[in-house]
Amino acid sequence: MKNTRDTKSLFELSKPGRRATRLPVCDVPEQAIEDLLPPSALAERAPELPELSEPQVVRHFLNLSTQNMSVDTHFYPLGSCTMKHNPKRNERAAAMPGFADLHPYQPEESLQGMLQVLYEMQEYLSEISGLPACSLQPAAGAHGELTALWVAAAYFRDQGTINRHRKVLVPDSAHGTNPASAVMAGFEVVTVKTTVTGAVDMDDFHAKLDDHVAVFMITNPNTVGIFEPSMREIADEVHARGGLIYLDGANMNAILGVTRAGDFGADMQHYNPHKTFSGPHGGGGPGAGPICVTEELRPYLPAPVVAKVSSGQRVAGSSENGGIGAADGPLPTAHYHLDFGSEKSLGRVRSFFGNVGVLLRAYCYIRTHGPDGLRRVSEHAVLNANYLLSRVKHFLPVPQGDRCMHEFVATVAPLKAAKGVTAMDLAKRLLDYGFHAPTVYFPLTVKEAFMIEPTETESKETLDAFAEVLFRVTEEEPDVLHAAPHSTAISRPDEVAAARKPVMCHCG
Amino acid sequence: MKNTRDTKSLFELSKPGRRATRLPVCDVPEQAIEDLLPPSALAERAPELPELSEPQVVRHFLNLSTQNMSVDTHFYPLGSCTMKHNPKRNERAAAMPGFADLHPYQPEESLQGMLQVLYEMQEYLSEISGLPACSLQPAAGAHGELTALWVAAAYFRDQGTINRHRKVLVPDSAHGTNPASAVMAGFEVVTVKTTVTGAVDMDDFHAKLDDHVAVFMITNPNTVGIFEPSMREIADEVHARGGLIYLDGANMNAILGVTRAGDFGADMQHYNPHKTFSGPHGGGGPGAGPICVTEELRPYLPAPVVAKVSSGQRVAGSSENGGIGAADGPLPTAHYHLDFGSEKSLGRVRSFFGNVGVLLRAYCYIRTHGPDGLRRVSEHAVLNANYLLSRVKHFLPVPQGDRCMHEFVATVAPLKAAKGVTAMDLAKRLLDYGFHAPTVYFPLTVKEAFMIEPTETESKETLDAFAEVLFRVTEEEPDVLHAAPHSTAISRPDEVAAARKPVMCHCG
Amino acid sequence: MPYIYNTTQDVQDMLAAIGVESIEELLDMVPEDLRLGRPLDLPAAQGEMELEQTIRTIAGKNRHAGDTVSFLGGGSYDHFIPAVVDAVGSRGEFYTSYTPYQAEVAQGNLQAMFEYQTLITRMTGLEVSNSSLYDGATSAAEGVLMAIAATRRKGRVVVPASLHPEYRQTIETYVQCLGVEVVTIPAPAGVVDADELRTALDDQTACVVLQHPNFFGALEDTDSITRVTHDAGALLVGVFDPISLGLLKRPGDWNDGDGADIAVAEGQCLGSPMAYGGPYLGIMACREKLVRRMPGRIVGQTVDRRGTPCYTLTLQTREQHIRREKATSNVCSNQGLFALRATVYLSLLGPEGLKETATLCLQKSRYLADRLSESDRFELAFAPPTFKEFVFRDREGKVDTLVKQSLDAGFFAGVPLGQFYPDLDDCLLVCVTEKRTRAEMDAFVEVLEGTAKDAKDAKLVAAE
Amino acid sequence: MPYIYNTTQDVQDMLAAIGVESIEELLDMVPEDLRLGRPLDLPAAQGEMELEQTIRTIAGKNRHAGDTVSFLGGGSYDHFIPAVVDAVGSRGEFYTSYTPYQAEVAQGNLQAMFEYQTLITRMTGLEVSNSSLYDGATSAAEGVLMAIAATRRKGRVVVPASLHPEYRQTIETYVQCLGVEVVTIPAPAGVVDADELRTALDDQTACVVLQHPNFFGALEDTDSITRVTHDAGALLVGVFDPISLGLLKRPGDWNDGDGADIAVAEGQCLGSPMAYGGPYLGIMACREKLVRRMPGRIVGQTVDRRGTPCYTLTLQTREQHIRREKATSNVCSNQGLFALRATVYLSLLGPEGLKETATLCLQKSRYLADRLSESDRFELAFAPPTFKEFVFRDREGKVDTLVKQSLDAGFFAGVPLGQFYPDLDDCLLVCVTEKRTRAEMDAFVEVLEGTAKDAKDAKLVAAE
Ligand SMILES: Cc1ncc(COP(=O)(O)O)c(C=O)c1O
Ligand SMILES: Cc1ncc(COP(=O)(O)O)c(C=O)c1O
Repeated sequence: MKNTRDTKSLFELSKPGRRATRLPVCDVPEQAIEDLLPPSALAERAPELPELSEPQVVRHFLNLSTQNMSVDTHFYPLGSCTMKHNPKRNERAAAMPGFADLHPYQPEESLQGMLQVLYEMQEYLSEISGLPACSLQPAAGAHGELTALWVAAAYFRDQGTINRHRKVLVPDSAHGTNPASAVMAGFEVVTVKTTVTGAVDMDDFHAKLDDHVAVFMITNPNTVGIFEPSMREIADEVHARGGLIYLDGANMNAILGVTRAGDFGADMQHYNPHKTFSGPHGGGGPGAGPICVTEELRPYLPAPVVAKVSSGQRVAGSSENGGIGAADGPLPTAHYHLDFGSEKSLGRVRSFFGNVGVLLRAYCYIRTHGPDGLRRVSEHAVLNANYLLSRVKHFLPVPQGDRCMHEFVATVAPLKAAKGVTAMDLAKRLLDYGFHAPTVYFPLTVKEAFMIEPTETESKETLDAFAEVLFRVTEEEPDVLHAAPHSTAISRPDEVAAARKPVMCHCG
Repeated sequence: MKNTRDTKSLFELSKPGRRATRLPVCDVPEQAIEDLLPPSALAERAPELPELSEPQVVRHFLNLSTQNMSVDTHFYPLGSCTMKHNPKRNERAAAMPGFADLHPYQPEESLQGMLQVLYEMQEYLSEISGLPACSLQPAAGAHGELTALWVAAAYFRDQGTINRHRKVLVPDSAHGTNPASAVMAGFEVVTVKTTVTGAVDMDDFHAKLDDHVAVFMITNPNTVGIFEPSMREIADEVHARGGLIYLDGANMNAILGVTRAGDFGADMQHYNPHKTFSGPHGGGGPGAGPICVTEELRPYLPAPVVAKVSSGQRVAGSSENGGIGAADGPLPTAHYHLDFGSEKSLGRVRSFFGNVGVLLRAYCYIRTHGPDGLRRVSEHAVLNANYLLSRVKHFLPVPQGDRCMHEFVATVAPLKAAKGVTAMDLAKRLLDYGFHAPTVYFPLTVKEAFMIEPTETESKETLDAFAEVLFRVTEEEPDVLHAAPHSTAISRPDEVAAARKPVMCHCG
Repeated sequence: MPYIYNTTQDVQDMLAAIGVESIEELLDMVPEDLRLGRPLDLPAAQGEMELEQTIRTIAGKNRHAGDTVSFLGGGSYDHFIPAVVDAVGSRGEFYTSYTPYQAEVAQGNLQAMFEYQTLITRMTGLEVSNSSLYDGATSAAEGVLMAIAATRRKGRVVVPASLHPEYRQTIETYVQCLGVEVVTIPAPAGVVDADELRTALDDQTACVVLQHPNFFGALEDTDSITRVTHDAGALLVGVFDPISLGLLKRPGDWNDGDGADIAVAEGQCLGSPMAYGGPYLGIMACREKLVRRMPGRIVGQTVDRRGTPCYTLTLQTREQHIRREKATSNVCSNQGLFALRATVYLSLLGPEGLKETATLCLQKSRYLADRLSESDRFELAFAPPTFKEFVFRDREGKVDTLVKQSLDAGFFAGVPLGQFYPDLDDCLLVCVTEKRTRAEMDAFVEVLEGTAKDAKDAKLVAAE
Repeated sequence: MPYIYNTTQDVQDMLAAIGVESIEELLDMVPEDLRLGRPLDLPAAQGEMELEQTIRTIAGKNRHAGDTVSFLGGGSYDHFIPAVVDAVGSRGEFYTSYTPYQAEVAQGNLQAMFEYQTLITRMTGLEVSNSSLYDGATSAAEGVLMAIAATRRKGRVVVPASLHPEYRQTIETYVQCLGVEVVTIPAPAGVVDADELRTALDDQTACVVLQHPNFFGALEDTDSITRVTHDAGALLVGVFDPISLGLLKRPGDWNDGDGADIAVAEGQCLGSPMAYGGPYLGIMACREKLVRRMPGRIVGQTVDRRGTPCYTLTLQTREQHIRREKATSNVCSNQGLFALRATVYLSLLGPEGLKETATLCLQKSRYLADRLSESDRFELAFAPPTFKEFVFRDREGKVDTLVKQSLDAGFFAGVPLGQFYPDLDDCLLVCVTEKRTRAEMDAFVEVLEGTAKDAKDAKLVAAE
């Protein structure tokens, strides 16, 4: 039900003198502002915010919202992003005042429930990864990568080998965040080739592996959805050179309870709870990027972590760390506190404790599923992906072969060669049929890549409908496809113009 | 962003074995059902509900929702329905567990906050209406009418004149609920003509007025948005015959703080808090229909009402009425309790106390506005309606003249005569432009009635846009209008077929 | 004014366009002598933050099922509400729209209502459902009015004493002005006796209203009562608990499919909050032949002008906006939002979920009943089997004290029946839903028995 | 499995279509010896009702700003959140969508982000804003990295001690591996001295990071510091409190418009819950000339192929998914939902609402500061004017006891500064937002003074 009047920009809708908010009268004796603040610090006027009424704000944003596709409303097979169902019960939990209204500097005794969740979350993530030490702090997957690389740097520094271990190996099929994180952490990036299945090209690996390797950042299952066949070999060889293995855990949805990073040789991994554990993606974020590492690397984790004290035990040094009351009063019962960790800790990677709201949703998700349920998640994610692959391969080649884990990458290259139809054309045309597009042009190793991740929270009916539409689309006239989408309010924004002379805010 | 797959009916989406809900295992010793219940009472199987997964349910209903226009998203000038903004703060209040999770049979001492709101609400409504006694029980406006007529019947019964006072006078421009309520309350309906301005035709009134009149049900401002010019006269004459005046308060949005039912001669009135006091209309309901009456009629009100006991006072008879503890223990501080009223009370009109959730939202609304704010609501409701009238009258005749209160009724009759274009055609065509249609064909006294109530929570910009579109529409080709709407997924359902062979549930 | 757009400039421009000087001038239509010459006497306006503080403070004076373990039932139930129900129910497009007069821009509501009607017919075993009435009590009363109209019998309506007393009272209010008598059949054993019922039925009896499970939680002899009622040429209005249908026969299936002619229920248990008693959901279904006497909106399926299947309001000629004084009922606004919530709730539960919910209610309430029966002080008031509620008697007759002390200990003990049945003033109606745990019930029993131990003290308190 | 659709039949059909016997066979890709041969050691699954009970019980172990009057600040603030913000933020189409890669089906998100960017440029007085980063601290660190890249100075970064200590620590982490030194300038008077700052700046200093109002709530001498910084050829990264801009000069306007080159902030105060520290909103704006070094997504306005104005992600060549190791930053997922919330919040407040909010914070915090200064026991730690936070000293040095006893009395007293500044271990950082009332402040002062009276008892408790 279109309404284009109320989706004019806020600034066009604004009218001088309109107000949606009424503040209470000041209940303390008011002093002249100029007596309280130096005039030189004062603005002449408040910022030019739009002036609106409350109904106007509601209509504006509600109408905007319906211009989005979303997991709540549409199939959204965006590869590598695990766009699974976002349970409403988790939203309800996160909205409880006992979580939503907690200040990060509350006394620990007033936070025991929160700290319990976080402590248990550390334990759960360690169990799922097989890596015993956990930091919940990183704010997203990329931030987790960066934090883990800082852990590695701290470790090598501590070992005195930081000047030798300068390189980070990154497969060419890896997500862009991997090389970007490596550079931010001060390492040199060395790209390793992968084969058509996305597997590490072992010849190239051997060619690149040397004593300077600090970390091999591997995505497993990799970005084409294949479990790395040489995983063990790679891990052993990197370890033999004194290097570490980092697992990009974005694809954990394929292997929950099936195999664990720690068991296949990784020393560190991050999670994307906003993918694997159903945190909603928020139109871009928030995410979280907790990491797990080996016992050996534990001392280098960022501070603080949550520690548990069994009944009758005193916390060492808690009052130095701002913990209130823990060292006073009667002997405590079992309780939780923030542990600011070792001298070796790499320090802080952000303010406060972490993206707790996302972690809490993930906690609810893990408790909803339990051990069997989590494994079933992976089983059905893999089943759905293979089923869709078995249907798609008949009309779009899937270079990796007949099998995948949680996602697969088809290629539109032959269609492009034959009819000039690109992956982008197909993606845009799918929108007309009420499907969000898969990820396109990633990984870079597959030409005209068309990366499909259905997730376990979709039905066979939806997968069938998607496969049928996709097939129909590949048969359509190229012109129809080049001009797609046809049914949306706008079609193919001119990105070149946008970048050439960028208009990044409303002027006037 | 259309998605027609997930809006198939629930029954088509169902698949045997799917489940969205998992109940806990029973934590008490389980007994065989057959030992607990007689086999003859047991169903062979549970009802055939659809079998769905949670994501499917979410997608289904979210996609359905976007097939509606609503106040949150669209201008909705549905006359007589006061489709004003529904403040989100009121929803937040109603969702508080301290209100949402109250059981109606809780001990009164555990309900003091709830009873306070209801007590104060009685007081507020009495103040706004100028009628000192209030019952919050009725579930909607129509239910309020019925309840008030029962009050009237109880009063006449008590007076011993029930056999004389048999008639209820209802203007022909009144809402259909009025005559329907009168019949349900056992009265005989006599229709009184109204003039082109919706005002009572005083000749006809005098012709119909006799000693058998029990109640005159008047809507004031009336359904064409005119303040009844003979209000005082009508009231006096009906009173002189021993009859009562009932105000249909659906149009209170025009007169808050300006004039009061009790001051212009009404003995009873209902409110529609879902109109006047911003209760959301819920796709059809809920509403509420609290009534206020004169002191004389108080004894007949339905029971219970909320009473306040000042500190140190004992409640008479509260324990008989299920009030817990009030008669025991130390002398109470100021508190509230349910008063089951006089012997003369007409009894119960529903279960429990009333549509409390709606009343609570109305309470928030009244407290948000205060005395000045409520008057301003009416001022701007009247301003907006008159402004729109001043624009519309140039291309659609408004028989009532140049002025109105909160709404006005235009007529499409000349257009119909000239081009065969009906009120329905215009209404349908407006949908294409992103406006909900006004009320059409009501009141019955105006031919091809087009009843527009903008409310105060709309902007001049919206009114201007609406007037422009409406003008443009009146100029369009008749064929375009007959076939409208064009932009919606469906257009002009065949209502005749629907009624001839009604399909009222999904078969198979 | 947070909800008003008009700026000072707007007001000037608009007044100029209208051709008046001031808003006051527009209000001239209200005769001077009828005007209120003073501001309303109401509390001053509050901004959102203040309002929230005010409301939160008031809410804090209540105790509720979230902080007190509730064994209250009697027509309003503390069943679990899945988060998806709230997520759907809080969609602005659903809750800020109104009656779907313009079908083209209301297909969402219309389809949801059509699905609701389908669910209700499947739940009740009857052919037609409307799209909601106010609540259980008014639905029962409207059912009675339908029966009176359909049978053209204006003598009496027969109701067992085991019908919810507030439903009985509501029915009385509805029929009293029509000169119809409400005859109540006692139910001393907690259920009505079919033979006794038979004696009350005459050829001017329009209907019997049978609640099953009844107000005391007990199962009535639906088969015999259906037979007796129909034998007398009266209609049977069945009042059911939707949750019970996970286990029990549907009203339409009573007496081998002879069944209720009209089935009504309180639908609050299907995903709506208790909210101190409203707004709730009046459910009504009936036999096909009665449909043109049915009150309330009905959604039908049809096709549009292009032949596309779609939904619209239908059979509107029953309704007040068309038929005025000849309408089947005066109902206009209904309880659409709660019908929607019920639809979402039942979609989430499915047949298995409903069955499991019903089973948990049954098993748990039986557990508590058994525990209480073990006590010397308490006994079950009635013998017949019960579903999720039961009545127990305090042999010491200290119901008020039990309630008070339970409250102090964190429990809503149950509904004292003396307020409705003077001879049951030593009884409490107790309800156990799937939310209650064994631990809660054990603790509750301890509190009640602890009260027994402190009976002397309690007596002192009561005597004060 | 509530979220999985596949039925037993579906699984069979799908396996058959794939051509395998079982799901296990599909998992064969994982080498046998790497498999986890046991179930994960995690708590058993819980249905929704049980989960909610579990979570509610855990939440009940926390105290929070809803049941305890909070004077905590230090980067996370208890400002009022209007209900409309929640209503918009809980729209599934917003919060369950992702980065707008397909602009045609993401215009809602894109436009909201464009509006957000516009609001941020208007708030900061700088030309460009991105569409969010993780939080205030990482935004500050990213701002430092931008400055290092833009100035090509890799020597040092200079931060006053009055910068939020966690921001300083985060910056240290970010630059340490790059060999850049963080030099901290003491702020013994609660603000940094511009002259002292000048001595720390050399020709390899990339930037100064100035927080204003600073961590202690105090106003810095922005004009002088801007001048000194720019004189040294370094960039100025300004850290601001968005609420303060209702009264204070925008970062871009400092020193007569010379101003900050990069402005960053924690945006939680703009309509997001405190949520124990995250997820929050990293705000970043900069001068036009720095835009190609900016991290994070940026939305631009353009036209589509039919010439319709629309929005799309732009300048993506800065980003990791295009540039990989040459990207300006590794940021991928951002904090879009909180940028949306901030947009709604600011739309509701408007210029007047922001100004009034800021004014209430100022007046009320000053009231509390004045009240505390009257006491013999307490004194304000610093002289410079403050906005909504201030530091007070307990002359008796019993900060832990004050906090504990306040908690017992229903107050979160403030942030003990000893954890960050050992020489301020007798100090508390106190914050007063518009939500606090005079009555709450008066009661709080009484509690603190009551503590003073009971100092002996408190001492005993502490010694135990
Ligand atoms: C394989 C892979 N690695 C890393 C990331 C980065 O995660 P985040 O977006 O949470 O920073 C992504 C996210 O899309 C990813 O797909
Ligand atoms: C004038 C008038 N009277 C009465 C009513 C009935 O109110 P309700 O729908 O709340 O029963 C309405 C509702 O539309 C109305 O407009």
